[in-house]
Amino acid sequence: MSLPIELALVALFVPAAMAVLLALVPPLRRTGRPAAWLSVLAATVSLGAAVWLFADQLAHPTRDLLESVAWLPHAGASMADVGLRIDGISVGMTLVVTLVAFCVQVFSLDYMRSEPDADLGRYFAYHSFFIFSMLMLVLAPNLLQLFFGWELVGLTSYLLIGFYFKKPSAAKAAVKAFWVTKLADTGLLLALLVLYSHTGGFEWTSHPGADVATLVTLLLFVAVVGKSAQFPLHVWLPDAMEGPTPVSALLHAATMVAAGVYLIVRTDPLFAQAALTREVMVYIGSFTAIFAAVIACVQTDIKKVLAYSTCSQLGYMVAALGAGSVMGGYFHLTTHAFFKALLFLGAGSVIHAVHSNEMSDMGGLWGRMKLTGTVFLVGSISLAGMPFTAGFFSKDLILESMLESGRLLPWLALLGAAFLTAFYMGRVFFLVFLGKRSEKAEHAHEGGWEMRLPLVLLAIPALLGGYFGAHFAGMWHLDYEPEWNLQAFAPSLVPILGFVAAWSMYGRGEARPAPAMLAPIARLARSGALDHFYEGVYRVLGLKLAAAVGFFDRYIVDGLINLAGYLTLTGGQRVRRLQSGNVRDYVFVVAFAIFALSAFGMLR
Amino acid sequence: MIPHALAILVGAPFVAALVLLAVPQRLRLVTRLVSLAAALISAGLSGWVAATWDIARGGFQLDERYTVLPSLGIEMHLAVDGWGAALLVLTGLIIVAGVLATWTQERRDQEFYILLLVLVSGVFGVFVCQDLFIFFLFYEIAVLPMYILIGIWGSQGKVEPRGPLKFVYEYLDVGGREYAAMKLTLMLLVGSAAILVAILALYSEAGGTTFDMIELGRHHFDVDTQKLYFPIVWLGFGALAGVFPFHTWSPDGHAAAPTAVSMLHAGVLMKLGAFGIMRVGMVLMPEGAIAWAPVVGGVAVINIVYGAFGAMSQKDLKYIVAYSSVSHMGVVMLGAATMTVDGWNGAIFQMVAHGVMTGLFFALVGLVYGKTHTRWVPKMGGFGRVMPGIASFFTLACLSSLALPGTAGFIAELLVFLGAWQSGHPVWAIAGAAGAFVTAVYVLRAVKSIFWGEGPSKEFEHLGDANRVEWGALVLLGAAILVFGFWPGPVLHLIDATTTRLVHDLLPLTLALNP
Amino acid sequence: MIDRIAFGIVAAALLLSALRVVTSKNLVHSVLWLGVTLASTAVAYLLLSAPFIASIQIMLYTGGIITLMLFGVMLTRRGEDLAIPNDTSEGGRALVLSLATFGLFTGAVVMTPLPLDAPSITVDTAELGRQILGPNLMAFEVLSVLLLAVMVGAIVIARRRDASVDHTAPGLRLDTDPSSEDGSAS
Amino acid sequence: MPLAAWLILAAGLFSIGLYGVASRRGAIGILLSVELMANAVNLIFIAFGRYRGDHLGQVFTLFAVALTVAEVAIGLALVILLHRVRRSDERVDEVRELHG
Repeated sequence: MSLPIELALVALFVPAAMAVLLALVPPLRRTGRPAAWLSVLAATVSLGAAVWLFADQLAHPTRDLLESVAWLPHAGASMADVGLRIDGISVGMTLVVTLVAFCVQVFSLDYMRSEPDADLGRYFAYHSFFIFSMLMLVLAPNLLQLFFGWELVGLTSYLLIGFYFKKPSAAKAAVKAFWVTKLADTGLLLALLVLYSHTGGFEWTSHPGADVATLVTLLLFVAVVGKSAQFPLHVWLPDAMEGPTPVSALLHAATMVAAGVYLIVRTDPLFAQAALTREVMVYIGSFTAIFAAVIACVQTDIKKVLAYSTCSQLGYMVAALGAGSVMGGYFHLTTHAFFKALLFLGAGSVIHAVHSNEMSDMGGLWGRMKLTGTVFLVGSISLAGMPFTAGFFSKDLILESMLESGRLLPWLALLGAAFLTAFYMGRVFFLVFLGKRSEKAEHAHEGGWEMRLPLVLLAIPALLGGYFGAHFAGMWHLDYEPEWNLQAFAPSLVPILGFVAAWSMYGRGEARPAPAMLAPIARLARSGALDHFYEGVYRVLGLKLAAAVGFFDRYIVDGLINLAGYLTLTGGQRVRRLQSGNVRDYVFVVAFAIFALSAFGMLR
Repeated sequence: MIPHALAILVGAPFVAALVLLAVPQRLRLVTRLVSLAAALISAGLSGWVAATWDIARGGFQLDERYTVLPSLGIEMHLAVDGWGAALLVLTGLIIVAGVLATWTQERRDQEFYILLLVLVSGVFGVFVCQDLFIFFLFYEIAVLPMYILIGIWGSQGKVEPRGPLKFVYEYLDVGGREYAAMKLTLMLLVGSAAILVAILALYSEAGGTTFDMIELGRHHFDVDTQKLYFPIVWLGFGALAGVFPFHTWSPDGHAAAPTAVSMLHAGVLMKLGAFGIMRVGMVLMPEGAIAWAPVVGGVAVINIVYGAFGAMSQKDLKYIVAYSSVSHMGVVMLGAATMTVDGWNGAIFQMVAHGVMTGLFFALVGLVYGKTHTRWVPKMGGFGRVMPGIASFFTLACLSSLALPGTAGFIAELLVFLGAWQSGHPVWAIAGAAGAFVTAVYVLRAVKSIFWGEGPSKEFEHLGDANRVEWGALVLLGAAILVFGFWPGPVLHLIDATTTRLVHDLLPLTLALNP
Repeated sequence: MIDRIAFGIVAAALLLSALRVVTSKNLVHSVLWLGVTLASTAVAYLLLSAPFIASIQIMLYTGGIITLMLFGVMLTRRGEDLAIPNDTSEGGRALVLSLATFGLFTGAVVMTPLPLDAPSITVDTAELGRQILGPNLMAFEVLSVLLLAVMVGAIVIARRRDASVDHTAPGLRLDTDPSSEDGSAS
Repeated sequence: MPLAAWLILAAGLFSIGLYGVASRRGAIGILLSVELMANAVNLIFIAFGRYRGDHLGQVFTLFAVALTVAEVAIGLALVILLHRVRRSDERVDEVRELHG
């Protein structure tokens, strides 16, 4: 076993062991903070191993290791293995996951301080389990194991959204998230079936032919739409904000929702064979990007803004991958993980200070929380794609590739989304940190070092991550030649315009009504038409149909069975009159029977 | 090598039942310890059988023969193949957990354990017996004690008369425990009658010299005979396997039955039906099975989807779990109908997976009912606060039910759906996957309304978690779900060794019929 | 010719006395008429060259059974008078049945070719004994066991029982304790 | 003498007995009628034996007579028991505990 494999195993199984330990030893779990520190320790070890692995991979950029053991027997052999695939793509994602997870866990130490001890232990056990699940997905050597991890992260998402399970809204959101993603995951399951039937394996490097590849990738994409919250299955993500804010940062911004994009990157050999799927991806992605960005502009809950923003950015990635720019999609995934986690943690810091999600309860926090304000600004400009931040490089690459592929309409949509991104991030920043302090914000103050350290740690890659594009590309074996010409810089004006627009409207930190142009969209967004639609489908196709089936089974199918019993009993009631109890009647019956039988025998 | 291992395995519970007859009623602990000891002996031997079963050699192992009626060719021929070994492990797990889960049963406990042990003896017998006649005998021993178990220890319910057949419901006491016991027994016995006809037909077709299934397997039955008797075997055993529309005993029966009985019945007994269809129907009459496979598979798909919607419509916790069993037994039957390696592996593995899962479900439902004295879901809520352990295990069982990777249910459903797709029926696989989604909808809804949310209401505030003995049952079954889910290899290798050989024999027939 | 006259007399005696057995209004008369029938049968046996059986018939039936019957009749009556009612009902139904049966048998006899004359044989009662104790010994022994069983059985049935013993059979009763485990499902 | 004559005589006797069994209301009356029927059967045995020319018919009859005696004994025992239990006329059509 070589060093990278060992490192990956450490990164994978130390958190897993910690999760098992916390799950199996309730007294330890109920200690609360010691359990939390153990979990953080495991995350630290995992991060250390990931960093080492990353450095090692940088030193050997062409290395592509596969180590697996037989898992699922079939006809004496193995139909699927479990193992580790260690190449540039998985190693990069491993680092992202462990780094963000580490930051979030450290942040949670302070953020979740007021939770009861038993709940705190549970929280960190889930977190440790999440690292394991996510790395299962990332390091998977085949689609089956990827699916395994995919569902496990879905499970942790469900458990963490429902962490405050006593709150009905949280319980509802958790179940909704699970239902929607599970529905989409059916696509992934079917993709596995198709792939196995045609290639006899679960490898994404196989060549099953264009038609099959299209079918498989379309099914895979259905799962991506669910997991990465693309239109029209994005409805669960805003509700998922019911979970604790660090959870939103880790799962519902940086890593888990990006798993869909990672899946496309990972299975690019299959997607490369399916032009149709890529076309679909371009349009769904770019539509989601602008659609979610518009809705983000009218949200008043800071986490909801960020949630829609996540949808929008994931739309960028999907569109980029559809346009064939793996580098654009994956690069943006990486930078987005950092700045969006940063933004969520920053928002968490603010929420922790003012005990409210509503932006109207904030305002003027700059004076009280300078560090948070600074890093939030860094995150905002990076997300908006202001020149020379991390987001700029990746977003620019996406726009460029879209233009190069000659799809003007999606390009315009993405450009518009870029403008809106800058606008709503500017709006959030101005409303939260500038202007008049609200009552709740009066006593706001920075959190402990556990909260400040992760913010600083994430701000660095959020600001500077873009300069390492070439290194990443080398590791990923992808082309990356940023063109530093005027055409490339033109789109970078857009976010600046967005910020200016936001400044002009919200510069004094006053919550003005959204521009009239956006009013109908705002109404639409608030009315939750799509939610109502799904709810209607659930009511009719789910509950009504179920009630009909229940009635049918109870009173028709079972009714026929009972009817048989009924007829037997009532028939018996009638037939029993023949049994008069009178001996002579029996004599008659016997004698007549003998007579009839003899007569029959004689006449025959 | 343990001499007479299989005979001891089958006989231990029966002997323990006889011993219990001699134990005074008031020695409650002794009663329980004797039952537990017998369960542990059988479970231990099951584990030993599975561990020492030679995968490379395959076939039937640990042959034991005891003469019964040589003139009719009946002998007690015990042997295990991979399928039997896997299912023995399941039965061992369930009976140990079942005894633990009913540790606090008070009313007429001795008779209860006696019947339970006799029943388990029958179940073990079915899985290891290779003589068709004795097989049937064990099958009946496993089925019949259920009548008394439900009739005496069952719980009452009432179904409101409605619908076009309202007069029937007004006449019968639908939902009562005697009704449930009677319905279950009658429906299963009608099935048994059909099975007996088919068994005797096979016996005489093969020359009337032997009931040995291995011998009968070598005889090639006439294709028309197979086409005639396969559906009889299918429906006969299918009644126990919950095949639509003969599944209606299952919700009422499982709802009325006491905890351990539900666990055994849904966990193991329903598998006897599916096992019988595969062992007697598909292995002995392969051509008949291939001819009927589209029907069997189609009905199985109905089972999956229909059962899932049926479960969704219920508000009584036990009915939810019972309907989910109907749905999951559909997965078993779907796997069987595919007649492929993956499908059959999946079918047997689903028997194990569903057995453990539903055993856990019924144990938990029993615990919740024992504390709250209600099974009515709308009355519950927020129980996660007062019984976190039960909530965790319930969630685990639900996850296995919706086939989440990492649980045993996933492996089984994946294999079954793979088999369905390979057998040229993608629609089955799609419908099955849809059924799995509907399962996700209703189980998570149940978790949410029982354990999550505000509450619990005042009357349930003082309730506690499971006690130490009950934890034993929960941990045993929960661990099995996870172990089988994360590392299916050991069990699946056993199953696969037998399946591979059987399907290999089947292949020329499949090719001949569907070129 | 003598044969036929003898047969005619025996047949008439048999049928007439049998008719009186089933129609007589007094039970005691019925029993006595049965005695006549049985005696007539014995004569018929004599005509059929079976003197041993005839003697058995006289001794067992006309002697034994009739006595037994009379005892039975008397035992079940207070016994003030001997006019014990022995009524009939549904005579029409019975008549139809009986005539139909007679017709059936007669038809069968007529349709079957039967010997017209009996072969001449020597009456040999010793041979009869050898037959019974030789080839049919097993049946004979079984019969003796049966008779023993009947004797015991008749005594047991007719014996006067101790009235204090409750003879209602204890069947399997399912315990339906209403206080336990009522499902709240409705 | 043709065999048929004996057989028809026996048939008549049997039919009369059957009439009695079917029409009598008292248990002893029925018992008497059964005796008639048994007697008819015995007659047939003897007649057939005679025309066969061996002793088998007589052997059979002997056994049949013994069985009839047994039957009468049991029958009478039942009648006496019935009388004792019901304390009334032993009309068999009033005894209908076994009716459905």
